[in-house]
Amino acid sequence: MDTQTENYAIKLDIFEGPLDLLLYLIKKNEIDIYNIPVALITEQYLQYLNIIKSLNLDLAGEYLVMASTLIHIKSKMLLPVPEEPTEEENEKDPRAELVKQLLEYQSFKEAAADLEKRPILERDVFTHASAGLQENTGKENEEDDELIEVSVFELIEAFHRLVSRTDKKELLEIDVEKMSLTDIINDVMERLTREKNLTFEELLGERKDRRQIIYTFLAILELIKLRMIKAYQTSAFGVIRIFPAVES
Amino acid sequence: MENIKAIIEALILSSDAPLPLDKICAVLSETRREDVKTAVAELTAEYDQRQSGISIQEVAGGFQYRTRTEMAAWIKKLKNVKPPTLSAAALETLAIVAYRQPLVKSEIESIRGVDVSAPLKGLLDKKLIRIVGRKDVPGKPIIYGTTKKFLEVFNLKDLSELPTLREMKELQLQGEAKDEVQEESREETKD
Amino acid sequence: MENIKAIIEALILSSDAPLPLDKICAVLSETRREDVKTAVAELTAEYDQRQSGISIQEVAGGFQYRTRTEMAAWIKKLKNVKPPTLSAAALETLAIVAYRQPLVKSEIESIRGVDVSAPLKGLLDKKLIRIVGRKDVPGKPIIYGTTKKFLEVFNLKDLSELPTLREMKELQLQGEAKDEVQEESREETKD
Repeated sequence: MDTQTENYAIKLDIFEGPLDLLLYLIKKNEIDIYNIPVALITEQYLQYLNIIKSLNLDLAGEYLVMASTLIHIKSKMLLPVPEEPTEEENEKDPRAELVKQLLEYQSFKEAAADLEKRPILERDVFTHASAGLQENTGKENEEDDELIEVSVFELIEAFHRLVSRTDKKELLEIDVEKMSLTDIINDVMERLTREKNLTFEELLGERKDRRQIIYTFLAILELIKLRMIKAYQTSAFGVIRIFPAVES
Repeated sequence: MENIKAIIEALILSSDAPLPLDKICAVLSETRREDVKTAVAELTAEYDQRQSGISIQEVAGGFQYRTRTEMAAWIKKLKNVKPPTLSAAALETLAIVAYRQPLVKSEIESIRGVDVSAPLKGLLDKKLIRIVGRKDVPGKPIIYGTTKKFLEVFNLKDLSELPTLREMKELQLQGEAKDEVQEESREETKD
Repeated sequence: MENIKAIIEALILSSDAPLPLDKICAVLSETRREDVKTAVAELTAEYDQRQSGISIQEVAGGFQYRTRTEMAAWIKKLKNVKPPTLSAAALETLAIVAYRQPLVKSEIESIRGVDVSAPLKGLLDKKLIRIVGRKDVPGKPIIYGTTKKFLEVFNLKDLSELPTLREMKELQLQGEAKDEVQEESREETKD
């Protein structure tokens, strides 16, 4: 048992998850993937999990989910099949979903292997430009002439870099709501610049859902706080008219 | 014609990224696109013919000087560095993104059957995949796709050069066989 | 001999800096130094003879592929058709404006720690940011925000589509945790 245990421990390292383990068992037993003997495979699968546990290795939750799926399928397979299934009763093979999943995973595993076999830059082919597989170094360059390609990811990476550099924790507190608010702030400022002054009602425009009202209100509060706009009221409960704080 | 070829060689060498035909044509504005195309093809053939150690290869929608694969061992000797490698997890994740893009993390996870945070981050760092947007569903998950660099690294002209997934063919063949043999266990899973 | 030349071509192309003869000899350890020298000379002559747009030139004590001087005008033309890209400084400045807008120059500078006049000007020119107003404080500083074009360039529907730092952090933290254990199947902590 000892040697066997060791074998299993080594094998475990190469599994990429429960699907990978299942594919391995199917291959090892020379089983037709379209006709999996669920009882046998479940038994072997659980054996693996037990060995992993006995070795005190932590087990990813995904492996346990698959175990319960297998047991569920096994129990379903034991139910008697109706003799002449009608069109509606035409029950699917309980294994069908799993087979589909396994085939899909297998095909991507093969695709990954195919990718790996291609002539890979910096491994099989080389070019003069340093277009290789370099990690994102995040190196600082103050010179404006260094040109780089830009994606959203790089944008946030740049910001993240700055945040960690300046150690300003509050900068981290940016979430989706804040960003939507910024959109509305921008919109409000744009329209105020164009129209010179507007009422709250006018700022709201046609679309008047709850979120819109709240956000527009928050935007106005924020802008007043930032001293970018001024709000005037002719009388108590009168119409609030909003002006840009400074003529542009 | 000879001169055009020389210009194209210089343009390709001077370009950091693979140089698209469009850009060559933009520079050689006096020359017909067809002639530019022919010149590039002739050049490529000439490098091949003379068994040069370098060749003009079409990758990521452009042309680039690259060393021939047979030369890899010698270059490794020169550079004395370990070639970049991707883990199996990263490769599988990359393959799924490449074939199924644009897609979100949970879709990758449902195929691989495991969490993919680590490989995703690694692929983003290596700029092989990128964020292409957000899905308009609750939680607004991030949508991923492959980059131009992915094509450059894997020596692909474009995404259509990826071989078709084997699963498709197999499923079809199997489906047909099943129809003939066992009528009852037909799987008509609708997608 | 032919093969040696091909190897030398590949070595020169793949080298980041001009490649010294000594290094070529070190790789081709089976070949006599004299023969290597001859091969390089022959190669150089061949590129010249065929009036290629590129040539092997000896610079800074090594060999390097360079475009011929006559090609300079064409290459300049190519650089001009390049799409606009952003410098690291501009990118950082843009990131700050995008995430913290609306804000004034001094706020950007307090985050970046350096003067941002140049990148700000560049971003305004590229219409990625704009002046949204002036702040009503002494000096009436200009307030900046991003533009519609910014959303277009980065393929965003609106600003809420920008990935949040929290999301990036999560991805990263999970990634790092995984890297430590080096294995997906051990991710879950003991129950």
